[in-house]
Amino acid sequence: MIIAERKPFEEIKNMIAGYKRILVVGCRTCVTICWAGGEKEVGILSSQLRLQSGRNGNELSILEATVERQCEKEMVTQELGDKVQDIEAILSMGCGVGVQTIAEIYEDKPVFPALNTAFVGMPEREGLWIEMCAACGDCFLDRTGGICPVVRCAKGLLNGPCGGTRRGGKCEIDPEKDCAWVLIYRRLEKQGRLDLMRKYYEAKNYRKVKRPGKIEALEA
Amino acid sequence: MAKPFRETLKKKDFIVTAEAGPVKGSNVTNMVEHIELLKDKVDGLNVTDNQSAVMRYPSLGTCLLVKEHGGEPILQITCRDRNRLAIQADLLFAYSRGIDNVLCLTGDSVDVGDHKEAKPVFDLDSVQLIHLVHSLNSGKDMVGNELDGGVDYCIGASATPSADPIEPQLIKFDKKLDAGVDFVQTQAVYDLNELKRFMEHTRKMDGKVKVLAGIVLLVGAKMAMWMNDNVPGIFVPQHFIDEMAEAPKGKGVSRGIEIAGRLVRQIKEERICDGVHIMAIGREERVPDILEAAGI
Amino acid sequence: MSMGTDNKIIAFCCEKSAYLAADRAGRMRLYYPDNVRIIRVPCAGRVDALHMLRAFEKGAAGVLVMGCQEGACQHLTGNLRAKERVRYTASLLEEVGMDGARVKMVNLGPDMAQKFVRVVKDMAEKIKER
Amino acid sequence: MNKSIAVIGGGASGITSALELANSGFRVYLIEREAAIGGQAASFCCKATDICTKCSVCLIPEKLNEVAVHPKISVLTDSTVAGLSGKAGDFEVEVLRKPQYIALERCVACGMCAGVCPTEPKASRSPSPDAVPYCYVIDETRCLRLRGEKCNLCQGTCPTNAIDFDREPERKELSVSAIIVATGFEVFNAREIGSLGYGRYPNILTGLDLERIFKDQGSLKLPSNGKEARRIAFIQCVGSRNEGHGYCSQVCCKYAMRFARLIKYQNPDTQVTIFYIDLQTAGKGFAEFYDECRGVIRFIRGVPVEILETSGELEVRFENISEGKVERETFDLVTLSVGITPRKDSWSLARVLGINLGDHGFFDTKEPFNSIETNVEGIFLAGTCQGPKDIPDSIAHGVAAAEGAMGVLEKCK
Amino acid sequence: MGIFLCDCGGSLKNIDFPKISGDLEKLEDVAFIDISHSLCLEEGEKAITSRILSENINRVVIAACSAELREHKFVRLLEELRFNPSLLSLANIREQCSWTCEGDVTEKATELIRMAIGKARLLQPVERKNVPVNREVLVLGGGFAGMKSALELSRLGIRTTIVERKSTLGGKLKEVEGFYGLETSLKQMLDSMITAIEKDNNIEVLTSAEVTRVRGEVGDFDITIGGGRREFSLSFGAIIFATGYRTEILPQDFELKPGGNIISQLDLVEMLRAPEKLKRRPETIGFVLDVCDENSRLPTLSSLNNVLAVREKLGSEVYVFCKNLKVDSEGAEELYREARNRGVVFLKFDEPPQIYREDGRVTIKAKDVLLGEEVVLLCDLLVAEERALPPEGTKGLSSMLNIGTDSQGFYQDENVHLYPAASARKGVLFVGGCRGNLDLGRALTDIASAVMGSYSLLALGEAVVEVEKVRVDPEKCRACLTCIRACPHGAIQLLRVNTEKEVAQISDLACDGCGVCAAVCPAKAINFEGYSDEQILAEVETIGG
Repeated sequence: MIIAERKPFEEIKNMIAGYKRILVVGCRTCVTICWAGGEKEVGILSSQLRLQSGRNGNELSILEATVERQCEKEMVTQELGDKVQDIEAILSMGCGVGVQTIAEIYEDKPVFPALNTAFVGMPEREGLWIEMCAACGDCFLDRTGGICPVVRCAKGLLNGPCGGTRRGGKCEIDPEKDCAWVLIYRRLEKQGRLDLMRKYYEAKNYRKVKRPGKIEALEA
Repeated sequence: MAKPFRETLKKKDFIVTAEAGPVKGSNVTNMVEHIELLKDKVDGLNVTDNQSAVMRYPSLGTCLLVKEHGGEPILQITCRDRNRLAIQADLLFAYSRGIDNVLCLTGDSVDVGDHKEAKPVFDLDSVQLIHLVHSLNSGKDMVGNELDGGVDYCIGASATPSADPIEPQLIKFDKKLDAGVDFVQTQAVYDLNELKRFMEHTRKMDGKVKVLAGIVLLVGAKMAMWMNDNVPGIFVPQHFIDEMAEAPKGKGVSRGIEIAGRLVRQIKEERICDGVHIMAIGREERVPDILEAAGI
Repeated sequence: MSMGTDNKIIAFCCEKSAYLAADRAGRMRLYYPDNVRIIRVPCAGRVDALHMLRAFEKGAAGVLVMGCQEGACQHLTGNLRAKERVRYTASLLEEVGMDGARVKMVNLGPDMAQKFVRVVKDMAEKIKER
Repeated sequence: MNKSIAVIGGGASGITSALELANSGFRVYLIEREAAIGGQAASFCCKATDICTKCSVCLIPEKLNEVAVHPKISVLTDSTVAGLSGKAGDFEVEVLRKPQYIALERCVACGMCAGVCPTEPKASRSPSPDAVPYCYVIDETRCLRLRGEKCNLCQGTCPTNAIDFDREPERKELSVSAIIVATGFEVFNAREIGSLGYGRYPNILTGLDLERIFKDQGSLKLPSNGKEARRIAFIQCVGSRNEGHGYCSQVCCKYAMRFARLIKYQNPDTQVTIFYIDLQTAGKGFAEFYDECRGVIRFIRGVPVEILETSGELEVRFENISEGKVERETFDLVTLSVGITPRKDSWSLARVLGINLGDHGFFDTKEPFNSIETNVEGIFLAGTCQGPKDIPDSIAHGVAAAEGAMGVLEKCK
Repeated sequence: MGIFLCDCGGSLKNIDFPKISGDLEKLEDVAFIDISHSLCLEEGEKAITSRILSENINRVVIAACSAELREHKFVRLLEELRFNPSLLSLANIREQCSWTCEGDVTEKATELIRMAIGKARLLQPVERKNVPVNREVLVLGGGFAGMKSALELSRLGIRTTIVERKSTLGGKLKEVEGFYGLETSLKQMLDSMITAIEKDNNIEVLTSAEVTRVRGEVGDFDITIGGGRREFSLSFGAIIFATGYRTEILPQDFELKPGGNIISQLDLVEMLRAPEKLKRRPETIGFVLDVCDENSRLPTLSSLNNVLAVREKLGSEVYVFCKNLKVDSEGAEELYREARNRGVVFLKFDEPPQIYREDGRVTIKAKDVLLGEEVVLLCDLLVAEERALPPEGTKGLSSMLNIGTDSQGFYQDENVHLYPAASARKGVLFVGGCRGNLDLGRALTDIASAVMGSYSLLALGEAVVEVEKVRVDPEKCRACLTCIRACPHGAIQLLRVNTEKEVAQISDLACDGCGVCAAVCPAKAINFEGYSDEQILAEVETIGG
């Protein structure tokens, strides 16, 4: 799932400076689940904007909306409908995809991102998400006991840990974080599949992640 | 005129290399002094590549200086700052200028350095890097294109005997050996039993690969503790920290030299491994004193 | 913003503690400023950042979230969640250049009429400074 | 069969028993001596800082309000048990009720009667803020009318015609199948130990005084001059573990430590000392609180022998056991941690009901490890009338008694 | 909408009621405004009744005294009138308005009533109905507490199933074994309990079995029980934990390993049973208490009992080392006094004593605060305090049910609202040792509480619930699990609706109505009728006038 977090208010404020009528659009999918851009967050940001505008006199008119999936043109057009008519600017609380989808639909309107899209991750507990997948386009997990070194190793190494591993198997850059390769070692050891770790793996093929990525299903 | 390091590895029974840390800036006077001072006292000058991810005068440039002043340079290359194209290009250039020793490293993460905002490259890892050098040695680039004029590098790799847990490290180390290296340079060791245990592991190479134990000069208890917390892969045991702490004011460095000397001497006498690599970070001028203290 | 409301205090009161403390204050005839508006909630944990922000939008000058003491919440952590949300809301207010101290979490027992009154008076004083 | 039960005493355990039974479908008569239910616990205060210290006082009002409106509970205030006949499953309880000059079911506590009452202080007393039922009461000793004079100002002004001076004492016959006795305790009268100076010096208080003070004022000042108390001492085991009362009251250490902590919290530069014999710190979650207390409170193992007031200060002479010598120390305020004693009138109720009193004067049970069944089948004990208990234990005991009583009913089926 | 104002017998002089009704009459959705003197009395109720019956209104606003004081009364009245009480909105204009200020508070009162009106407009009817509950109770643990619970429930006509890990009932009988004096009588008691249970056809016993999975909610727990090879699941209305506790003499408490002449109360009782078997009569015996933790009521009680037995049977010299003698349980002080009269010496320490072995004897060294000097006792036997520990499997079960444990790892969070026997999850109860309540007297009251707790919950075979008072909108729910993780009462589960979509679902019976879920939901998919966002905001927004 895509994990994002809201930008600092200051940044948002500066983006929309000068615009009077603003539509704040949330998304009911990933960013709702990671508490960044769901209906509730839309309410909070809008409320902040109104408070702020109320203070320095310039009356903003804020419209709130939350669409099913900001990354689907049909859904956006259908759910926003004519809300957008006399809007000067759109503040998207979707992920980067959502922002661009909306921008593409309403070419004549400035669309601003209210979130920083961070990574693909999973919840560790209530309110804490960690990155799990780099979308590298060349999945490696079969060889590493289901622990991704590409994202969970700070250097994305494929042939084992770097010499920087801290005592106790912690990561060079963060004493809190486990060294992914130590985790991989322990899991493969438990499964009796350490031979997988002893194999040599060639340098990653970055053609697989040619930007912009493009996938076309063979059959429909 | 220094002997080719490759020869030294074959012939000499106790090899000593020293680390030359490039300057942050373009003023190379000091470096040149160090080179002059050390070039004949050690078998190779090992030049770091933006050590600890701190931007400096390039390893390659420094190696050229070493060469110019008649020393034997060992080029360190990390995977942190260059992708596979840049690395190959650099290797071709270096070789064309008579630099034929390379130490293949992963490289410290940018997060520990002075350009934390930089994009970490790590297009390759150290094992892949060794394979790459081999393919260059065989006259082909990484994807198999013929080279007009190949290279013939003496290849080194690193190891971390004091890692905990050690097993994953050894697995990776074996991959480096399988890839084929001529010498191994360890991360700083202070606990010689750890080193011995590590050497057990390297037995199977029956001497084909020379192992140089890394010796980092301690200059104070604080520095020791700082390294434990901040320098990846280094662990200074408490008793050395205490020993440093007991040193009278201003005598820290000489106490460090003493300790380093002791370590080197013991390694030599007990033939624990084939040599040492001395890292006198920022105190290159004291390397001779260490050797003296070690009786070399 | 509508007129005449810029000195109101909204007090979200847990019906298990603060609401009773307020009743008790009345019964003891402990007088306090009459610009307080008590909103009864089943637990301080029900109160959401949005509710507090909206109160300020509507011109409230102060918001109190009043719940049971830590460890005495019938729903175990409702009051602790409230505490966190109040802190969060304060930061949201600071972001828009308002004084975070205008929203406050208060823990009190059902019989703490005096504390209820003191807290309300303090907030009333606080909002005079603007 | 008769599915009703009489609970004598509307304190912590009494109301608990009543609620448990009523919620299980029984009709309950709650017989309360006073004009309001709640007993001692209702007059205690919450001792929490910002953090709950588990005194459990807050549980009482909740239950009281529940009792007050419960359709299956009839609350008889101002009532006492005068007689009993019959046997388990079929008791006849005779209840005497004081005249209700102000009818509970009519009084809305508007306070207009007090407004017009000519006496000072008013004969028509306003209820305590926590009273349940929340109604005004007429004090016979003050009311002109009841003292034979001509006055019916209140009667005239009462908007709901709740007041009627012609009301007589009532006599009720309740037929119930079981009885739960929950008449509670009396606080030890500190005056009995003259050397501790209670009653003589204004700045010597009891734990009970403290409860009331915190409940009404929310904080503690010197009774003598209303100034801050800088040095406060608590003296444990006053009226417990001595010749007259050979038992531990079980509550004093805990309430003393809670008060001490609360005082420190409200006023960190106050110095608080607790004199003790053995601190009773067992019980769920109390160990942590004890640790916390040790950080901020001075504990001295020793029993004060005498307290004297000299120039407004209280000089405590105590045997410091740890140091093994008699010492003197002065304080601004001393609290006597008085214990739990059986009610003086227990014996009369015991006689009416035919149940036994134990060695210490609490009601007795028929066998060890059964703290609820009395020698009379169908009569059960709940709470502190059976022996010292803190609030949680009293509540639990109230449930236990209810559960026992229900057993009888099942049997009588 | 109908509005009733009460001036409390005309005593609320600082509120101008005519003015208020004047202001409010203007509101288009107000059908009428009545001013009464005493809504809480019969006449008041009559007035309300006649109005509601005559007028065609669908919302009621009552402005009177504290909701805490009268809400139930009005709710009951409306129920009698077949008027859904969830459509009632109250304004507290007495305790929280008129009585809080000497001066005129008409404006405040008006606003309070406006708030109530604003809320009333949005109120929706909540239906109450009976849902069936399973009357059977699962009792975990066949020790004293478990058996007692089962018997009591059976006595009240509730069927139970006892699940015991061991192959027999009776548990470790710790409560019994530690007490020399009472051992026999309690032993008999336990035996009679076991026979009673065997006879009782309200009680099913599963030995050598344990719970491997718990699903469902109060009224319908779906429990998987495993034992040996077989595994099967049963349904229960409630669960009573009576899993007891472990005791252990921990080396770290006594600096050296138990065994030899460092023994437990249990070992001592064995000796006392058969003194003649002793090779040599111990001259001096030392007891050490209060070194493990503060919760030393049980060891204290058993020590006090056993020192008396020792004096009587062996006549040895007895020394009891303790920090604070725990006499706060019934009969303890008496035992203490008797022990002293029988010549038992009690020594009190502030710092735990040092203990070491010396040529076959044990030396206890402690600074005695009573004498103020160091005492060194050479004794033949040291009766060591055993540390009480949570029963095996506590972690597993508590996480399986997501119920809390206390700082010592015993069941039940430290929260007065749960004492004595409840957990945050309705229908899950704890008795005795497993919640850290170690002395028998108090364990018995736990049992009664748990029995009553489950009885009043299940006895009728059905329970009244407010249907979907707190409701998840399946359309809006993203199944993000936030509410499920946040619910303090474990009342929310993920449910598969129409086969493909999963959404959170709140159990009406298990829900305790705190509204935490509604507050945390990032999709605003949870509606708490009576305290919904719209309703709370309606009150908030009223202050804008």
